[in-house]
Amino acid sequence: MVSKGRTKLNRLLPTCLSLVLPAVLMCGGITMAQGTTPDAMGSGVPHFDGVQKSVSGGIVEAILFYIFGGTVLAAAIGVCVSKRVVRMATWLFGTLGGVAVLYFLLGANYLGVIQLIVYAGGTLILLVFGVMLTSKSPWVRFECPRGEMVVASVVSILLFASLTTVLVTAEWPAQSQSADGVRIAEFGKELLTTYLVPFEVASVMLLVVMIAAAYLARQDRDDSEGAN
Amino acid sequence: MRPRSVRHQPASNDGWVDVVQETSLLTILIFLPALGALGILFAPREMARVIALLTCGVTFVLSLWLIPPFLGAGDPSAAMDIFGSAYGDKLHFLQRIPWIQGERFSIEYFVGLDGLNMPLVVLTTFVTLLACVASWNFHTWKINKSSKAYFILFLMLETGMVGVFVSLDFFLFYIFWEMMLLPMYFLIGVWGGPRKEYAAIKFFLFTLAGSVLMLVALVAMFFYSADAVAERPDLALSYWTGEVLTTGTFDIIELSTNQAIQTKFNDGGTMFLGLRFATTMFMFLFVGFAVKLPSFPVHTWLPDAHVEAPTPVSMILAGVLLKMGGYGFLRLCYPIFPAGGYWWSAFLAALGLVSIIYGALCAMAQTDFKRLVAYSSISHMGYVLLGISVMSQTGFQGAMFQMIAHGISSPMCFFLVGVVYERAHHREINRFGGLWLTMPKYGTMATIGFFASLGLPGLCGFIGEIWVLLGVFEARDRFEWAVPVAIMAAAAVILTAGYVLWLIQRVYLGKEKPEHAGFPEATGREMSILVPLAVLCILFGILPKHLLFDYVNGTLNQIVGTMQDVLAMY
Amino acid sequence: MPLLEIGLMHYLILAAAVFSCGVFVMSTKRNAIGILIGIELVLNAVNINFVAFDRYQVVGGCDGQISAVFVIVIAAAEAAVAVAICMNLYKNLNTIDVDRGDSLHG
Amino acid sequence: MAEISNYEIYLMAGVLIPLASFFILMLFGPRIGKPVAGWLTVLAMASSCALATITLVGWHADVNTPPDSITGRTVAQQLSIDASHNQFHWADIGSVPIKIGVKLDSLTVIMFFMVTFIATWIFIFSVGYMSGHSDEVDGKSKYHRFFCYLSLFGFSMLGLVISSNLLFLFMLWELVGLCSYLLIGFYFDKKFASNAAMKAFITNRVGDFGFIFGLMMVFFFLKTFDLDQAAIEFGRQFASSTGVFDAGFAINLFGWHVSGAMLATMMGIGLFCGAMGKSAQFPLQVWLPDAMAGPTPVSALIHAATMVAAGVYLVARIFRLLTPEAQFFIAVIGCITLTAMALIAMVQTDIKKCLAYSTLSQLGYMIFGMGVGAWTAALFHLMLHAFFKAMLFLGSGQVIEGCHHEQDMRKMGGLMKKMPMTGITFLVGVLAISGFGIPLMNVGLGGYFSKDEILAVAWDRAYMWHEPIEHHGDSGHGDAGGHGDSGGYADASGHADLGGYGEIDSHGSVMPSDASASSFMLVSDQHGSTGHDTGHADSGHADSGHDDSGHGDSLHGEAGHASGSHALGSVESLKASIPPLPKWMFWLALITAYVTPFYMMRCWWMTFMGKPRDQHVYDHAHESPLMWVPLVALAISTFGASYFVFRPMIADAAGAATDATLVLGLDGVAESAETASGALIHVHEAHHWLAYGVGGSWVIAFFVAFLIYRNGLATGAKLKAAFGPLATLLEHKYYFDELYDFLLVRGCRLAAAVCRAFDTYVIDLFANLSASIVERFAVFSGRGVDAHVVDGVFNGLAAASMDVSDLVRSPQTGRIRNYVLFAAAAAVVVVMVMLYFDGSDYPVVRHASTIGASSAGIQ
Repeated sequence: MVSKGRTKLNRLLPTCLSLVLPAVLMCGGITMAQGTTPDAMGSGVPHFDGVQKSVSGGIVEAILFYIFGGTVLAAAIGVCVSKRVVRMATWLFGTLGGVAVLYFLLGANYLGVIQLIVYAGGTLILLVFGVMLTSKSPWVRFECPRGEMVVASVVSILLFASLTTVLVTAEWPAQSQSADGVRIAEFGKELLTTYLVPFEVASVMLLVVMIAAAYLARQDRDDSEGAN
Repeated sequence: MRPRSVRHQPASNDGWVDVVQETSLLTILIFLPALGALGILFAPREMARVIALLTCGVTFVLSLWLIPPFLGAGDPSAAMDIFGSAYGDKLHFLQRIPWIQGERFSIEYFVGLDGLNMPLVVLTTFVTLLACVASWNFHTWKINKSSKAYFILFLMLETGMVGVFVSLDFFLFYIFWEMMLLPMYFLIGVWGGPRKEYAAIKFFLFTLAGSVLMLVALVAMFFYSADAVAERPDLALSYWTGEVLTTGTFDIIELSTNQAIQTKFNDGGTMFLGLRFATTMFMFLFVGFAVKLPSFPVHTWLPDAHVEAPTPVSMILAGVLLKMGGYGFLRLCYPIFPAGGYWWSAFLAALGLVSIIYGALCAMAQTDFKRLVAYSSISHMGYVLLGISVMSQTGFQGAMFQMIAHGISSPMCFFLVGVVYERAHHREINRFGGLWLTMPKYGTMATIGFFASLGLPGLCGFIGEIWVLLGVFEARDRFEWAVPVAIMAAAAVILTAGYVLWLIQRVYLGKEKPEHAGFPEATGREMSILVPLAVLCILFGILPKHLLFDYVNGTLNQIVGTMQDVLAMY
Repeated sequence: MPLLEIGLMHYLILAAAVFSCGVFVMSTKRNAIGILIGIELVLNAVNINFVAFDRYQVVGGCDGQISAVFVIVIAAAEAAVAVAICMNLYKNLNTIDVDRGDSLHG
Repeated sequence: MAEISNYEIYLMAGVLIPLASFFILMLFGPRIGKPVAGWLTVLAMASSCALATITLVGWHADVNTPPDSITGRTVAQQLSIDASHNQFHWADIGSVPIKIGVKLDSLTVIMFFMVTFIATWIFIFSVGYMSGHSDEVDGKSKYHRFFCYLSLFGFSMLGLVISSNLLFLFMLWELVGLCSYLLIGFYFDKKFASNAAMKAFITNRVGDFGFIFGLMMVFFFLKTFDLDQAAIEFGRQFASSTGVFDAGFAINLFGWHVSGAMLATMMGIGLFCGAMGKSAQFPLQVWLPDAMAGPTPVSALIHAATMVAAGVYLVARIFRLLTPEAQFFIAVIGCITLTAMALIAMVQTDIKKCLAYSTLSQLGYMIFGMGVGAWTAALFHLMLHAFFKAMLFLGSGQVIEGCHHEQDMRKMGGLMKKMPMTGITFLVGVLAISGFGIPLMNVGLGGYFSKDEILAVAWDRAYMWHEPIEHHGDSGHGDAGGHGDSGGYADASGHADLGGYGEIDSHGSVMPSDASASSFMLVSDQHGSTGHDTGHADSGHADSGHDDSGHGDSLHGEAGHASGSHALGSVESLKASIPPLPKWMFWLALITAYVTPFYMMRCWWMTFMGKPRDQHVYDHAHESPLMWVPLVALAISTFGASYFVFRPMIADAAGAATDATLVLGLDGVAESAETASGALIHVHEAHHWLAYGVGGSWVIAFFVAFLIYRNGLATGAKLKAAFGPLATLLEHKYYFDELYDFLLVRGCRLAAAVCRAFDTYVIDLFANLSASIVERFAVFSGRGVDAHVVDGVFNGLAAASMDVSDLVRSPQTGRIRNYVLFAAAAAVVVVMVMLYFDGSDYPVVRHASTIGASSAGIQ
């Protein structure tokens, strides 16, 4: 990968993003509209029968899967090959979006939404902020030794290969699918009954993290002079 | 909603055992010292020893409450019930709380008391209290850094020791076992003598090496016990909840009384890495306990640890820690793997015999006062091993008594050494002499202590020895080697008398040395440690039944009974 | 593995690929934030697996999705802390090169 | 529990009062102060003595009551049986309960009285003795400590006497040894005293090793430590052809197969080893002469009168557990001791050492008597010896004290003028030990009777043994006494036990009451061995016993009869299989009877008569009333003992035998024993020539001693020179000290050094090996290990872990990404390995299918 190709890629990136993002949103909208049934509408909770149908043999789902799966993979590889942090972050955004669409495809609508909001909206922004705050320039790059690059790629490929082998050779039981997609209401109920404790723990943890992050990131501690 | 999958049948409410709680006295006993340690952490430095002493005192007084339920055990009908198959009703101070529960395993916080551990717990709290009094002059020690840390570790050690003795869940036992190592390591390594680091690391590595094998046994026993129950579903009725056991267990009582598990463990066909399961596991456990005992080939940590350790730590080391080895044999090795014990019996007896004679001879050759006492400990604990090895009730009784007796006499001896060391700042036996003239009261106490250690009849050391010898001789019906071994062990009484009397002669008798003439008589604090120990030495010597045998006989009886049953099968 | 009938396997292989990419990123980037991005990739791969299993291999309820939610939560929290750590690293070493932060190496 | 009789209370109180005194002195000794502490001890012992006297008198009366018509027992018998029920459950061995209690019988009562009586006088002497001594012991007062030990000794010795349990007896036995140790080493700032104390204790410990061995055997075979029950059980086992003592039973002992009968013998010998230690018999005699390092009252009380006699007492108590072979062994040991030690005594110049060797010799006599079956005679000698030897020692103490701590007789002489009371009482003692008496008139001091009896029995064993039992009935036979003894012998080893056996059989099981009913068995032994005293009366016993069991018309039923005859049959065959006593043993004992008066007279003459050889010593000599009053008291009691106290007591013992045989239902014995109680005097009539021989010995020996020492030491020295090497041998006590020092002390020290070296160097070798292995590792990682790691394998291990960690840490770059890579690579490797080995059966798959199955099932 020479520098010329990289510059080209750099230019392409915003274009790609501008294409991908509306597509993601659109697909999400489509699936939502498809899956909504009258009674579910009545109760105000979306219900996804359509997904069910497409899974059972829909070529539509296949096409959507390949498109967005491809997006995810491509973006992930983009992350791998990028040298600069900002680009990596951008590619990551693509991956996250694609995964969100996959969630929709799988009937996990709530998760899809969360994925977009939390990841794409929150985490990624955070990362970008992190990049900006910690770099003398956002385009800073640290080259990894070439040897390590080679080793890492070999290991990664091998890892992928072995995982795939395992997945393929495993005797999976007959696929059984949930009779219907999980309603968000059910999901919520489950979250607040069975998983109440983890839920609360998670919330406490977030609080702790908030404080911790603030503490860690605060400017000029009193003893920082002494420490340094 | 769909029902959540439940792996074990029939369904129960999240675990196999209910919380059983007779009383939490044992738990209090375990964690009170830890609480005291916490208190010391936040207290000013001068208060550390006060808090430690209070904690030890309260723990000791509380531990006395453990005795009353055993008082009725003297009559034979009652004694038979303790630690039986219906042990659930007969163990005292039971507390059983599910602790770490998984789908396939259950680790419980399971503590309880029977005749085997009750005397040892009381001994532990007692010796710790005395050792705490012995630490009272901490500020005058050569190394007196950080009294807070010292007393915190001291109390943590007590927690660990009591925990080891009362846990009836093997996993819990193992945790306490390891937990007690660390404070000991630091107590020797920080506050010890000139070669403290060496001694501490030696102690630590020896013990750790032993416990690694114990860990293997722990895991193996867990999985094999699961298989056992699966193979014999008709016997799988759990004593406790009426449920079917389909998993392994860490419950020591279950392991040693469940017939299916016993059958599986001791069967000649059960293999572990191509070796017979019972013999292998027995040896794994044995090594761990033999290091603690300590038995002949793995004893070399003891003299070093003792010589370097400060006096109170030596007292605890000799008085309590060594007993854990013997306790482990009686609690784990023999009840669970009687076939293993039978297979190894000649070997163990040989080890015991060698320990007795070898320890005595080594003691005879020492010129360091404390080292001599340490080697005498090896010799005395050899009797424990020898008594246990013949697997008879008399032998077990003797071993048990020997442990308690040694738990009284050896702290006394070590403290006697400590007293003189504080004054002379050396321990060369040949440089002493005539101390009895210098310090008459102390000399009298020393005579009692060392004669108890010698095994003089009428003092505590005798009963254990003679019981062991009788037990070994009696085992002649079962073991060809019993009689010669008993005779040789009996001959060791001469050696014991030899080194003890020679010691007394060199240190206490003879002309008063001018450099020791100014030594002050034993202080009130020192006498307050020596006198109770001396009184106990005498009392245990003349009332063995009422002070010990009444409590332990029932339990030992049961252990021997189950052992015989299993051995009869194979 | 039928190409047009999308099943569990498709998602799993996709996730494996993303996972491998994540590992690659983590093991090649010297930038702390880059490593963080790798972690996000790995977590996403895991999440895909969770949701896919929830869909195709019904074990009960919506456990898979809920696990995924928690993973997202953790990921967010981790990102926050990690970024804060990166900033600290930057403040202390004046760089974000993780190779410089090796003073604890064995 | 039967009602506790007064006697038991008296005896127990008599034991506990000294203990109380011990505690008082131990706690408040220094505050009580100098004279009071001593007198307190005296008071305690005197009250014990008073109790003992009451018991003795009462018991004497009870023994002589007519038997109860219902139970057929006298009051004393009944009390004794009751006493054996009042036992305290002391411990359990395995599941066998060990009970301790008071053994209430004539022997106990007599011994108890003897000990308290002598102890009281010696304590009084001690008060006088210590008042002169305590100050020079050291600056700090040890006065109270001395009396403290004496009290403890009183307690343990008395406890030993009344104990009914062998194990408990052993405990007190050791406690007595401890007191001995403490008192020998009382002047412990002197090296020789502490050495002597240690020597005494360790030598005793060697004996105790045998004792413990015996205890183990007793427990293994008899399953009890109770003296009576053990005897019953022993008799049963011994009589039974299937018992453990049968030839069919064998034990592999160090590769040597020991038959059951042999084991029974070994049991007896083992127990006797304890007695050998305490009574300082032949191979273990070395400690007693050295024990004279202790204060003189201690020598008198412990090392002459009571403790050393405890060995003989023990043999008397375990007599029923001794097989003929064991008795033979005992006889041999006793014979060697009595001769060898008497010879040494001839050359001693230290007054206390001389007396010590005399004590050894006399103890040898007692043991010899026990061994040949002269049970009563040996005990009689024990009692008498206790009195006069205590007196002699006190006399020597008086001399030593008077002569300014001079113990060498060569520097004394002519002291009679300065200390007449001492001289006279000493002479009484000399006469008593020499067997002073006039033959055929039954006039004499104690030794005359007791020693003669022992010799008579020995002669019987040596010359009359193979006469058939039936002949015993012939009272006209001149040697009936001797036969009687052989009957007694048989009785002791087998016959008495037969009684126990019959008892058990007839009642079906060993009920406690039955077992203790046989507690009179011992007394039955007394009777048996008293038999020789009573001549034909005793042979009547043997015959009637035989008849009784033969006809089965006694209180026992058929079962008793059957077993009885069986047992008796085995006794007969036993007797037939035992060789008689070798004749040399009898002759040695007889010759020694001539040696004893010689050295005693030599001792007295050198000390009290002739001209003063050291003017300084002579000038200093004096005596004080506090010290000679006890001497006189004991001297009088030596006379009194001979004529008025011990004779009736022996009669009591014989009378008690009547009781015992009644319990056993042996009517004939009862009749014969009744005659026995009045017929003691006849013993010497049955031994005309022996009476001349022994009775005349003192005349000749005294005369010889007078000839040699009348003109000072010159003649003695010449004689010694004439004997040359023999004298040297005797002066060096046969080189036993040197031998033991070389073999045992050096041997032990060598073994100890070897062990220590093993601990330090062999384990070091192991450590060195490990260390060198570790070094190879170290080279690999580029770091050298200290090449001189020699102190333990675990040093090496620690170093090894360091090096290994160096090796391991090289990948630990501290770079996160590398770690990730390692983890991933490891995962790949794991998966690949699993795939390689078994693609279809790795757990991932199995697990997945399990999940599927269970979920399918639920659906």
